[in-house]
Amino acid sequence: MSRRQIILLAVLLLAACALPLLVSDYRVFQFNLVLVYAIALMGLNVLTGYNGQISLGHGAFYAIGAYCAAILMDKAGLPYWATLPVAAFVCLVAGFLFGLPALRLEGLYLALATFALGVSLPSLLKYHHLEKWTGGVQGIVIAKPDPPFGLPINADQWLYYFTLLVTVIMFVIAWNLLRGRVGRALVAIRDNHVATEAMGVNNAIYKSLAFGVSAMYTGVAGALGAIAVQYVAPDSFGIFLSLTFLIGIVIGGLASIPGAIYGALFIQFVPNVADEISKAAPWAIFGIFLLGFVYLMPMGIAGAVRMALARLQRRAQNRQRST
Amino acid sequence: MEALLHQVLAGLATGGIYASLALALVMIYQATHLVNFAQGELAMFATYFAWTLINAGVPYWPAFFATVAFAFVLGVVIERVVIRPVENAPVLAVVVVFIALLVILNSVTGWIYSYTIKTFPSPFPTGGVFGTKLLSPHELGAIGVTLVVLVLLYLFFRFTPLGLAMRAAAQNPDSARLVGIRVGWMLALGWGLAAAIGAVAGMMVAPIVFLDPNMMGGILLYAFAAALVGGVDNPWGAVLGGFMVGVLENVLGAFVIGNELKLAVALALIIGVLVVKPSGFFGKVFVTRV
Amino acid sequence: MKLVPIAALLAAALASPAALAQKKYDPGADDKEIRIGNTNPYSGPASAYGTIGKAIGAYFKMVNDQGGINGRKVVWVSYDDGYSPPKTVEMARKLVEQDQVLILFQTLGTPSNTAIHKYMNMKKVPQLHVATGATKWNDPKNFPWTMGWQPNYQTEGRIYAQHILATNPKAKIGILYQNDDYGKDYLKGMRDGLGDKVGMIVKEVSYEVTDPTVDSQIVQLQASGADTFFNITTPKFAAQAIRKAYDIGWKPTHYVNNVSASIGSVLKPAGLEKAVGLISTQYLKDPLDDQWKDDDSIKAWKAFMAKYYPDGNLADASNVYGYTVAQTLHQVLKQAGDNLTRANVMKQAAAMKGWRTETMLPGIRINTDAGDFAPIESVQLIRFDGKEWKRFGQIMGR
Amino acid sequence: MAALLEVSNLHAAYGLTRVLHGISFVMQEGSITTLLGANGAGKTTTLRALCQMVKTEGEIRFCGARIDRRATEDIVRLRIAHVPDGRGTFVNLTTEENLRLGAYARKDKDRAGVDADLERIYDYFPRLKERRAQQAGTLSGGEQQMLAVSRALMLRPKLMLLDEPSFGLAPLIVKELFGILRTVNAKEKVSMLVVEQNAAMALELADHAYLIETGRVVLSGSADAIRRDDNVRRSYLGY
Repeated sequence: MSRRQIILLAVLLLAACALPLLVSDYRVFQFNLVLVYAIALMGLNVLTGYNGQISLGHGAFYAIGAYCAAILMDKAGLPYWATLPVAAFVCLVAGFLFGLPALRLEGLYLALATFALGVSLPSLLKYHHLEKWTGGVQGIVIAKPDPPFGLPINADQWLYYFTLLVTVIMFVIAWNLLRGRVGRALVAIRDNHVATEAMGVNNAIYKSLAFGVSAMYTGVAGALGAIAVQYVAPDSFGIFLSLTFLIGIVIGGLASIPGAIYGALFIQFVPNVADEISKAAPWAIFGIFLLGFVYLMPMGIAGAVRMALARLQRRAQNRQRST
Repeated sequence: MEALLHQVLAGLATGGIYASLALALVMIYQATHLVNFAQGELAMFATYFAWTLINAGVPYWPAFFATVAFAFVLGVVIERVVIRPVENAPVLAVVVVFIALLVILNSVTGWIYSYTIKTFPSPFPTGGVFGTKLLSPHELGAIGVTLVVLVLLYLFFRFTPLGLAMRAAAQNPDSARLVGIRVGWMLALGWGLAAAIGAVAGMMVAPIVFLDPNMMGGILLYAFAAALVGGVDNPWGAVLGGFMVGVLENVLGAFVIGNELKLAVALALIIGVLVVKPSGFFGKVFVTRV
Repeated sequence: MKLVPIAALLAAALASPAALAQKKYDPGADDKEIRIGNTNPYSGPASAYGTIGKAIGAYFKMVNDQGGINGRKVVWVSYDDGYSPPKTVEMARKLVEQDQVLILFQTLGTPSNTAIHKYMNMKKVPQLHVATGATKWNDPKNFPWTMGWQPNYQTEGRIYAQHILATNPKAKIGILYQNDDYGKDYLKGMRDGLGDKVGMIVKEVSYEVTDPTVDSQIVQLQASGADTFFNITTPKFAAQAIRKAYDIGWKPTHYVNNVSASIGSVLKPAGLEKAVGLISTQYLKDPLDDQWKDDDSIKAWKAFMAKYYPDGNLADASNVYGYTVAQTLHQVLKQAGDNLTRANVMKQAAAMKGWRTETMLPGIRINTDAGDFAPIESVQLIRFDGKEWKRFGQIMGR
Repeated sequence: MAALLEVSNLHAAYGLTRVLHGISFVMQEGSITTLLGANGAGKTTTLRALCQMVKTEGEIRFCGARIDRRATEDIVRLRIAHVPDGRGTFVNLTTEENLRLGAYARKDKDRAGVDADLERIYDYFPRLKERRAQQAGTLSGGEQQMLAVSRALMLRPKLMLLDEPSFGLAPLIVKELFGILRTVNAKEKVSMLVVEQNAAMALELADHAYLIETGRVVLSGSADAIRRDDNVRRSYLGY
């Protein structure tokens, strides 16, 4: 990382820390969700953006993470922070296991398999033999954690800071993972799996691992989301959630770490804007936004930002040369 | 035993629904190598067009063919106007465009026509067939129409130069261009044909499930599964896949695992099959020598 | 000469503290307006219900045109939640914390309302007349800021059970239910109502809202040998079930729940001749029912629709529902007078004695008190004769 | 003989990578001309540029008319047939369907005419006739190359662009193929522009040759003259 980037990041982080002190609690809650979605999108990006395996069902892992947190808090009385590692582990395993058969499936077939997972998970959550834990169609209501150590902030602000901390940790891990050997292997598999196989990269392990890690991220996001919303129910995790995640990474920018954040901002705020514009057909407005973004930035917001920066840099260099 | 037969027949009836939409999916896949998520909503939208005509007093069959023509033009226009600009964008960007189309069509239709269900007429007589009341004449007729469309498609692709050109353009666009095929137009035609087939599917489905803007939402997944089970490049497979999914789902739901999880289990089975046989039951496997 | 203005001044000075004492406001209300918040699914798979929010908005537009409520305009702030509970939470918080509404009214859906239940009560903002028939909204002890409106699903289920026990104690009951909170509430009501006779239920089958048809389920029910059919569905599936049962020659005593008793959106699509003999319950007038053709209240409703909600569907009973529930709130706010605090709105809502409006069926009244947060608790049994819903028996419930 | 194809100052690039830096050459009607050069010299790109399958700058004239701003599909309609690098087989179609596609851009594609052409081509390549109903993807490399040439012939071309026709083929098959090309050139008056790695074979076939290095023409002349050039001999012919 260059010095400039480090400074930029520090400024951003500072801004993120200052945010809850400047805006209303409701906005804090919204930005809390943005962080949650950013983690989820980071997860999907590992799988779909970096590794090229399309998932239309990541909402399922988000749901599993959310239910892990809710059940552990509600039934086992675990504190909220202790549910995150459990949710992470459960989703890692679930993702890895789902990734094993998915290894045999390519492209469309994988898309169908994941789509099927996304569609059928809500009915599994409602399944009457699981009702004891999942609360069936009624879902589970959980309590919002209070700030610890007598901090002079309210619950929303505390939860935001907690989520921010988790987000930063998750992103640092992702950044370390993706820029190194593992990241290169994932991209190489995406771009040419025959060649990587020949080069001795174990595609199968990397691909299922990508599935597991991806599910883990999304699961942690689900747990954080459940704690923020204080409620889980099958209706919260319909197939449109999965599609929303996909929209998020495409609009944000595939295979890009900042892209996950741009995408999260998009999926959090643009539907509200659409609703403001038209009560009659909010989805139509949302659809038009989608088209607009894809047309103007086919490589996502991250791609557009990258291009704009490159242009600025080139211009700066030209100026230097001319003077 | 009789109960089983009844479930199989009911499964064939719903399978016919899946088959007709699966056919449209396969169609567009053949032309563009993409699965169009908005296919169901396009079909729904076209069916509303037919409904409007019929309500305005146009007799059924003229309305039917006018709708097929309308859907064809709509498909071509959408390809030219909406899909064209993202031709060179990553596949997932195109998928997002499909989702955008889906929500726009759904929302606009709901806005124009409201979400209350509407009846859609059937061109077939009422009453029972073959002494059983389990398969209505419309359901049987709809299966027949699907098969007719299938045969027409087969003839078109197999025996007309245009059909051949479309297959060539889908398979190898560069080579197709080199023999003078206007690949862009072939894609648009593919969209048009898929939309037209979708319109037929919509008009056959609507009398069974009733016409509403969310009519195709549930069906799309089944059609998607049917198309893949049958082999996504094979129209015959798609139709057979549709019937298989319909029957499987009903029999599982009624006798094996109950209705609650029938979708999940049916899908798991399908995925299981695909894991073992990745190109579907009837998909072709090509060995290309280099 | 100077005495008069001084007297007037004095009078004013004396009167104003009293007047001020009467005018009390919480956020969302002032001398000029009352802000009412709402969430509704305007997008997504449940968007069919979105028309309720639009009808209510149209109603208050009419009220404002006629001078408002006690001279105040009603500002209707309604957001789309797409029937997704997390979105409902976000929107409810926006309404309460940013838009500063006085109350939330008619938020739609059991899961959505469950998601904000705790929050609203913690914030002490009324969650009034929620658009769901779950029983949990009537819990003034634990949730004094939440109140339902429509008859609850369980009670309705119990009423059908009582009717079956009274008319055909040997019935073999087959049940089709939507696999969600709504279907399961009815199912529970029916089971509770049957009590130790619960064995009369020979088959229960469920469907998912994503299922294209319920044909398979109807065939299963017929095969079970049931002679009585309790049809717990939403309109589209109700119509499919009615038609399919008729088409395959299954002729049970057929009960359909109130939500799906609309002539316009269920019976007509299914075919009126196929719906003959259907039994259900009602508490509102059906706009498509012949017997109300010349009814003043339905005429007034039609005039309202034509002027304020011309896009709305006249065959959709949801629009009568929206109109009627909006009238209820209108009454509550009228009663609240100048004391527009949240506590007083709840107090007034819990102090309706025998109130009714003419779009309700004859005999249906709203009764609430501090311990009873269930406004409409009575329904009328009805049977379809091919043209009209014929009322029979007395008003059931309280 | 008139100039069939005139290329002047042709530039082409793939994205930001420039490949051709101002190529100019002329091809006479009825001739077999070959472009020689090492890997990456820009031979394939030149052929692709002629069909406008890459973005170009500069002038291309065919029969006197400019074609450098026209779409690939329209250039094909001028009866320029391209036998692409990698053969461009439609692997899922049958051999005969592949051939019929070759006639797609012809204006005179009445069924009888096309059928007659098919027979004519089967005379040249009897092996294709045996395999007419077979999936083209299952043909051997040599057969696919013959198929590619045949598909081009179905256009009744004025000009054929052949990209590495000998690539990956056994010497015997190359010989057979080149023999047929010569016959076609002589009998049917089809001009040919051949790109070849195998310079010796290409020079045997061609009557005129251009040598390309890093996107520029560095040498031109009759095939015989080129063959005798010392540099060429050392670098490309290897003796």
